[in-house]
Parts: sequence; structure tokens; C-alpha cells
Amino acid sequence: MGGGADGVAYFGNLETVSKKAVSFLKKQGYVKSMINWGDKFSLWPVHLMTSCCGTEFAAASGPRFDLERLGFLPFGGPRQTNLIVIEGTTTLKMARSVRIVWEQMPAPKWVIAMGACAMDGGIFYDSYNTVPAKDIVPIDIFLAGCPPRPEALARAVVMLQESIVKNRPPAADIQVTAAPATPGPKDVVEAVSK
Amino acid sequence: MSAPQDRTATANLTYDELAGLKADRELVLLIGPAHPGSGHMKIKVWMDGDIIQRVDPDIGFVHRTTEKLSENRLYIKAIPIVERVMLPDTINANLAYVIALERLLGIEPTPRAQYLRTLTSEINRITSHLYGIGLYGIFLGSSTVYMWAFADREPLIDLIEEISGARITYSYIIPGGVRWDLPAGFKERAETVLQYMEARLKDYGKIWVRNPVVMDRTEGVGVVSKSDAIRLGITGPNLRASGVDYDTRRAKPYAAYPNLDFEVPTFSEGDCYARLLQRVEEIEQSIRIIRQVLKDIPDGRIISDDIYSKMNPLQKRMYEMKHRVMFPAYMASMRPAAGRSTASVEAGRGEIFFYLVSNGDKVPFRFRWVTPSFLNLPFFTHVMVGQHLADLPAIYGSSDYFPPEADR
Amino acid sequence: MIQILSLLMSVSLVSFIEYILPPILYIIVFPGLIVVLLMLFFMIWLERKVAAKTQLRFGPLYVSKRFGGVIQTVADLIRFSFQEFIIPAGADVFAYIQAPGLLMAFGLLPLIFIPVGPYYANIFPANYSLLIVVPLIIITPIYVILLGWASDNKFSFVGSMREAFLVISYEIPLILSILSMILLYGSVNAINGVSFQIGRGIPGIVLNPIAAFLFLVVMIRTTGRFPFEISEAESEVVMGPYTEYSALFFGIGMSLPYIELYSFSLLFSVLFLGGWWPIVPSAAAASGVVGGLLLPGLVVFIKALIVMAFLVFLRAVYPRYRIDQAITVGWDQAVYLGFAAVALSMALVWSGLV
Amino acid sequence: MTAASRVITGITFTTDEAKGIFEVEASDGAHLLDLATRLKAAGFDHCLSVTAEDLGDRLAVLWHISSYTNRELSGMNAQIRLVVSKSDNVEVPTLTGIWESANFLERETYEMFGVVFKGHPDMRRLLLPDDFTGKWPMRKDFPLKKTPWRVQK
Repeated sequence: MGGGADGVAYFGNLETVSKKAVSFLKKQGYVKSMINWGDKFSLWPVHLMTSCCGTEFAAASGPRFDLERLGFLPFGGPRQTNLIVIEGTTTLKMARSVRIVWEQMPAPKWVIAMGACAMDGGIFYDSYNTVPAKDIVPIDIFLAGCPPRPEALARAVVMLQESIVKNRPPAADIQVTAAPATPGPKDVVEAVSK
Repeated sequence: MSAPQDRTATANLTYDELAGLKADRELVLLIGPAHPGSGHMKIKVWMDGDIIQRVDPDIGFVHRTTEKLSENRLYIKAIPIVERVMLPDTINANLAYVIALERLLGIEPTPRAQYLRTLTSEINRITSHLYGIGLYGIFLGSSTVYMWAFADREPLIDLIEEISGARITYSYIIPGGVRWDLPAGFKERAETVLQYMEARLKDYGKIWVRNPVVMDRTEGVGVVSKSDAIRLGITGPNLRASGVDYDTRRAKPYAAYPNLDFEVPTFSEGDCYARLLQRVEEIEQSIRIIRQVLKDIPDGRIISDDIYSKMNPLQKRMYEMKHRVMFPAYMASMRPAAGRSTASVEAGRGEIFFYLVSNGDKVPFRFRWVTPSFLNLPFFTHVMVGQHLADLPAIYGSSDYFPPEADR
Repeated sequence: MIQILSLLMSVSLVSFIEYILPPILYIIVFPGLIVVLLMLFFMIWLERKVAAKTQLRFGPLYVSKRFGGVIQTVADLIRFSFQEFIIPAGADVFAYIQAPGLLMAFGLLPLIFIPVGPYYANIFPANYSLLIVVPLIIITPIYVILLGWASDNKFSFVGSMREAFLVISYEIPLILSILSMILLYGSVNAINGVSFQIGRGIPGIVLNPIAAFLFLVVMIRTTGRFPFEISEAESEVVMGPYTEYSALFFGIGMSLPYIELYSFSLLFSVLFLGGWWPIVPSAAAASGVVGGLLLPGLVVFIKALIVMAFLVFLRAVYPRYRIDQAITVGWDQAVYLGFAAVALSMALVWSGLV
Repeated sequence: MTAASRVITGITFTTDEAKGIFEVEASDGAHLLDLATRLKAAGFDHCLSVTAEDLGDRLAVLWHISSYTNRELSGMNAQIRLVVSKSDNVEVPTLTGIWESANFLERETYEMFGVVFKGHPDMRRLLLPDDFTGKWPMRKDFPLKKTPWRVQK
């Protein structure tokens, strides 16, 4: 039967029909604002702990900060979620997982880069095993702090909600270049000499 | 099970060949790193039916090369790095590094600083154990315990925030002493929090520790015998839950522990339930230690004379006014004499080991540290084998394994 | 068709409306689709809110602050409705698409055969209602297994297998529990069962507490409440059979347990909680739509809501069992309890106490 | 520095108690295995750390051991040191046969320093990705510079 190749189900081309219907609906103004309202209060982050800011992420969903008030419900599988919170450093190994999870998620999807490490490396800036998060997935909100307090994460979620209501689309996908993934001494020397 | 090609591939086989196919029974699961029960790691599990045959933990997803980074930075700058690796347990990482550094420098902290170190270390131990208990709740499916544990961490975090000024990453301990003295009225507030904590432990007993489902899930699961625990080098509460009476606070005394009266609880069963009880008992002991520290804490400076004499007049005045140590310039330019030192500290999850080598330069020549979670890796390769798939999170959670700490 | 035409000719328009309206009311409005949808929204919100209150926090709130975030599920539904629908490359497309729909259909079907008022006998053949409801309740897990098979995902597969094992092991207790009530009431017609309870003035839960307890356990198991939330155990098999489903199809999959919960709770209140007692419509009122269907139905619905609220509260108290422990309970203790329930019913009937 | 010596079951340790150093030097692989066997018999029952030091043209491989059961020894972080000449793949005998807890620690030392432990049951990379092209990041000749890295999709 095969899945994505032709996408033909038994009652016409399901994919095109549904896409047309959805795009028609999305053009209607009131429908658009309703979708935005739904997205705003239904930001479910996927369970992907990239690094140590995960402890503060956990505290943020704990009782004192309780981000579920905002409809923010950490959830297990990537297929049902629409938000990645990159918690801190992304290493070479983790970068691939982040990219795969991002691609597994259904559109529209958003990304919050939490912590200094996710922004530009933080105190691990010159490590041989880290990748800046902005080179892996498109990022909507950068959140400073090392680690950011849970209140700061709440603020980032509210900022994201505001940008959704203002009808801003999610950040566009970035070009992931096929540069050497893991430079050794030779690559480093070349990069430095340039 | 899956694609049609698979079925056509096996269509030509005889019944015997089909029966002999191990793939019929064997299933390889890749759990993680985006799996709710894995944390920051990938666990490759070979299963025969529901029984785990072999586990290969693929760690390093949070390997942030702290050893290499620390060997290229000033001595004092390694403190934030080691803290960020052990985020639920920062004071103990900080303390272990500073003890190794003090041994290199030949500095002895003041008695009051020793007591303050013990105090913050024990508060941090409670928060670390609560973190472990809470995540164990998630692993077994009880979100209530997770929420309660994270709620009850907060008053303790507030206490330590009151001393050090930060929520998680304190950088409180520096060579020669600590950075802040106790604020006014701290003892009364600490006593309130301790009483609250004791009352809450009873609630945990009702909903979690003596919950019949929890007992069914954990008793007799993931048993580590005493000899196995020693052979595999398991450390911390997991070791003591297997009946080994070893605690770094006793065996390799540091800070104010030689002056304090506390017990090292041990359990002989070595199963998941014993490891859960072990953490609860250790919280009780930590409460006892904190009470003693607050009662017995001696007066005096919080920074040793070596460092105090190197402060400039402004910093000295600030210290006299606010009992707060501003970083003396000496800290940035420390050049310990050539030599080596080791240090061991009992963190929430077990023994942190530090090995520092100085060649007289301003950066460490060799910076080596081993974290307790890394030593607890045999839980995956040895303890889970022969258990059900559903026991994997039960054993994982009971070992309180924290991947960023193991990967360093 | 001919029947309807002849009917049209033989009766006046008013009596035709009286004839056609109650079934539509029954299927579309109550206890059918509209109420199911409202109940679904309310129940999912209640589950999150009750758990949050137990856990010292607020739960969903800011979506409608004045009403405690009660429309949180609506926001989730809107988001799910307009999300991208992904079909995995390895999936069996036909099965992948049809399984959630069939699941929904078979999840809703038992509702038709659960009487919520004496008027029900006028609309549907009620004489064998219990005999029809039981297989319909048992059939849905087959489509859960289809979900997992079609997804081409190992976690889905493991989750489906778990569901299959659990369903098989809890069928006998369910049948024994209902059988003991059938023996007691002397009828496979649920309306007669309610009349029996109202006539004696004793609800079924007092007459045969073993069967009631057993039914409750099977209900918790079938609807995947804690501590039997095993086939969707998050820390073990991600979302179980629903792992690969996104967008609205996931919404259908996840709402199914609540629909099952609803039909089970209605059945529980009919069989064990005295049905529409204390409202006992007179013979004249029982033949009308309002007195015979709506008012008694409201009572049954409220009783069912209380049962559902109790079951969703279990999430806040219990962790989950391991699969082999749950299966052992199903094949071992639960079956013995089932025989005990049947024996109790037989003893009650033979001794003539009721 | 106040270095002294201490003798445990016929093995002389170079000792600096104030710094927590108890060191014994092995001359070659055979001597290392002999030492380790005797130390295990003396009561050192687990391995705390395996690591190496880059001494320029040589590598010093270190095993830190301690004891859980023996009260006298449990206060020490003893270390066995074996100095070998540096090359791309240095070969030393494994001590996993004696202390099973050295398993993961030796794997880490392999990927960080390029020390191949002969006889180790599972000599693979542990922390770094399988396709990491750089050689032995913890050696001193591995530079630490910020480079514009990308991840391959």
C-alpha cells in the first residue's frame, strides 16, 4: 500500500482534498483567529530534555509556578505536541535528536531556546561537542539565563502566546548545511587559518 | 508486523525456519532520547517477549566536555562548570571541587565556614532526594508525587537562596570558606521549614511509600545483592540500600561531619523499594544534621585568614559590614604550587571524586572528576537484565540516575 | 422503506413526529452525541483540574479565568483540528485512517442499548439490552489493536499487545459480574432490572456488592484509568497504540476512553445504583418523552457523572501496575470474585430473600 | 610538600595525606596486573576512576581505587599509575578482570585519550558520537577553539 509516495487513499486523493479544505478555512478571518486562540492556550511541549535546564523546566511545571495554568502541558510523544523547549546545551549527539523530533512534529510548531547555552553556548561556548541551537531548528523565542528561573520560562511562554495571537507565523525553517559535523584538529586548524 | 515486504520475505520460509527465526520473539527497542521514560539518553533494549535480555545504555547526549574546558580556564572558573553538570545537587559538586583545590593550595577553611558548608550541603541533599523521589513518581505513573516533591523542594530552595542569593546555581563555596554568612532570623525560618518537611514526609508515606501499588511495583524488583553492589562499584544511597555500610561523610571525613552525630541508614534488601526507603530515611537524617548545625555553629570568620589577608581594604570593610566575601583578586590569579590532590564528597546520588593536577600554571594541568551517576551506570547493563519491560522505568527511577551528571 | 411509507399513510403527522422524534433525541441529544461531546469536554477538564487540586496547584486556568479554565479542552480540540495530519511512511494507510473512525463508532454504539428511562422500551427493542451491550463494549479493543498494527511503530505494537492481553483477561470477570445481576433481576432487560431495584427499594450495589466491585474494577481497566493505565503507560511505551497519531485522529483516540467511561458509568448506574430512582414515573408519565425519557435520564446521567468523577480522581492517587500483575489479577482473583458474585446472586434468589 | 610512604601488604605507596594522594607506580603491564591482584586481595574492592595524563611524549594511565568494606582502606583514594610512551593508539592491559567497575571508566579513557585496554570486553566509544572524527579530545594537542559548526540533517 505504501504511505507517502502517492498519498492516495481509497476515496480520492485525501491529501489534496484535505489540504484544500484546510487552506480555504484558514483564509477566513474568524477561523484564523479561532485557530490562533486554540494554539495560544494549547502549547504542549514535547518531552525532550536536552540538558540541565530541564530541572528548571520541571520546576516550572511544578506547583509553585504551574505553567499548566496557561494550557502548557508537557507531553510524551512528538506527534501530538507543537512546541519544543530546548533546555540548555545541545551536544552533537543531541542535535540530531532535536532535529528529528522537530521534523516529527506536525505543523504549526514553535521552538523556545531556553538558557544561555541554547542561545550561543553559554559557559560551554568553546567545547568540542556542542552545537548552537539556532543551527539546528528555527527558533521563535530566545530565553536568557543560566539557568533561567521558572518565572522567566513562564514569561517566554506568554511572549510566544502573544506572538501567536498577533498572527505571526512560526519561524521559517533554516538551511542545515552539510558542513563537517564533528571537526577534529585538522578541521579546526583549517577553520582558524581562514 | 510491519511492512508488506517483510511478509513476502518470510513467505518462502518453511515452518521450521520461521519457528527458528529469533526475530519472531526478539524485539529491539530504542528508548530515548525523546522518550518520556528515558531522560537525556538512549537505552537500547533487546527483549524476548516482555523480558529484557540485554541493555546497552548509549550515554553522552549531554557530554559537555567539562574536563577539557576546565583545563583551559582559571581555577575559579571551574566552579560554575561543575555546578551546571550537577544541577539538582550543585552545592556538593561545588564543595568537592573546592576541597580538592584547597588541598592543592594548602588552605584550611574556618570552623564556621565548615559548618555553613555542611548546612548548605545537607539542604541540597534533601532537595536532590526530593527531585529523585518526584521523578520516580513520574516513572511509575504518579504525577501527584512528582508535583508534591517539586512543591516541597521550593521552601528548601528558598532557604538556600536566602543564604547564597541564587536559586539553583549558588557558587557559594570558594577556597578558604564561603561567600555569605547566615542572614538574621535564619534559624527560626529554617526550623519552620524543617517541621513542615517532617510533616510532609508522613504524607508521602501515605500516598507513595506505603501505597499498595508502589509496593507491588517495587518490592523484589531490580535486586542488587551486597556483593554485586560492591563488584559493580555502585555508589551512594543505592549502595547503602544493598546493605553496604559506606558513606563518604564517614569514611573520608570532610567539612563539619566529624563533629556531628548522625546515622547512616542501610537496608539489606537491595530492591527498588529499599532504594526508595533509603532516600526517605536520608532526608530524615539530613533534617537531624541541619538541626545540629544550626545549634552548634561556632562564631568567627567565614573566610580563612589566608584569603582575608589578601583582600583589599574596601573588600575588608564590606566583609565587616555585610559579612559577605567579595571575590579577592587573588582568586582570579591563583597559581597553586605543582602537585596533585584528590577529594571525595558524598553528594545526593553518591560519591563525587576529584583528581586535580597542577603544574604551577594558572589553569589546572589535569582536571578529572567522576560523578555518582556515572558510577551507577551498571544499573542499566546488569540490574535490568531479566526484568520486565515495565520494570525498566521502575529500576531507572529507583537508581536516581541523572544523565547530565553522568555525561559531564 | 415500505414500512415507513405505510406508516406515513396510516398515521397523522403529529403522531408521526411523536414516533420519529424520541429516537433522534435519544441518539443525537441525550444520552447520545451532543451530551457525549459536552461530557467529554467537561470530563477531560475535570480530570486535569481534580488532579491539579490534589497536587497543590491550579491546573488549566487562564483560558477562561472566570470559569476556572473550563473551556481548556475546546482550545485543545481547535488546535488538534487544524494541525498537520501525518501519515508515517511505513504505515498501512487504509487501516491507519479507518481505525480511529471505527473505534469511535464502536465506542458510541453501546450507548444506544443502555436504557436511561422507561420510555426507552418504546423506541428500541429493549428485551435483550444487556446481552447486546456486553459484546459491544468488548469489541472496541480490537480496533485499538488495529491502531497499533497500522502505525508501524514498535511502541504502538507493544501497547496494542498489552491492550489485547488485558482485554482477554478481563472479559470473564465482566461477563460474570453482569451475569450475576441478570440472575438476580431474572431478566436480560435492563429496564426490568431497574424496576426490580425500585420495586424492592434496594439498589444493586447493596444486593450484590461483589459484582458491583468487580464491575468497577473492569471499568477502570477497560477505560485505562489508574492504576490500570498500562497500554498507554507514558514512561514505558510513550502513548501506546496512539503514539503515531497526530491532529484530530489523536483526539478521537484519546477521547475514546472517556466515551467508554461514559457508557460504562451509565450501565453501572442502571445496574447497580437503581437507575432513575428516586424519580419513579407513573404509567402515564412513562409513556411521554419528558416524563419517560428526559427526567429519568437526567438522574441516571448525574449518577454516572459521580461515578466518572470518582474514577478520574484515581489518577491523583495511584501509580500504575505492571502488565503481568494486572493480568494475574484478571485471570486469578477477579475470576474467583466473579464466581463468588454469581454464587451470591444464586443464594439470594434461591433463599427468596429478595 | 610533605611526601611520605606507607606500606600496605608489601606494596609501598608514595603518600601525601594532606592532599589525599596514595600512589603506587607500575613499571609495565605484567607488573600492573600483579599489583592490581594484590591490591584487590588486600581489600580494595572498587574502582573510582580510570583516567590518563598527557605528559607530552608519554601518557600516564591512572586507576583510582578504594574500598567499601575495609574500614582502614576506605579512607584512601589510592591510585595505580602506569607510564607508557604516547602514540596514536596506546595499548595497556585492562583491569576489568579484577575490578568490574572499571568497565565504563576504561571506555571513557579510551575515547578521550586513545588508550586501548587490551582484553576489555566492550572497547567502544561511550560519550562521543560514533562518527566523531577528532582524535582523542582530552590530549593536550587537541585544540579548543570556537568554530562555526553545523549539524548534518
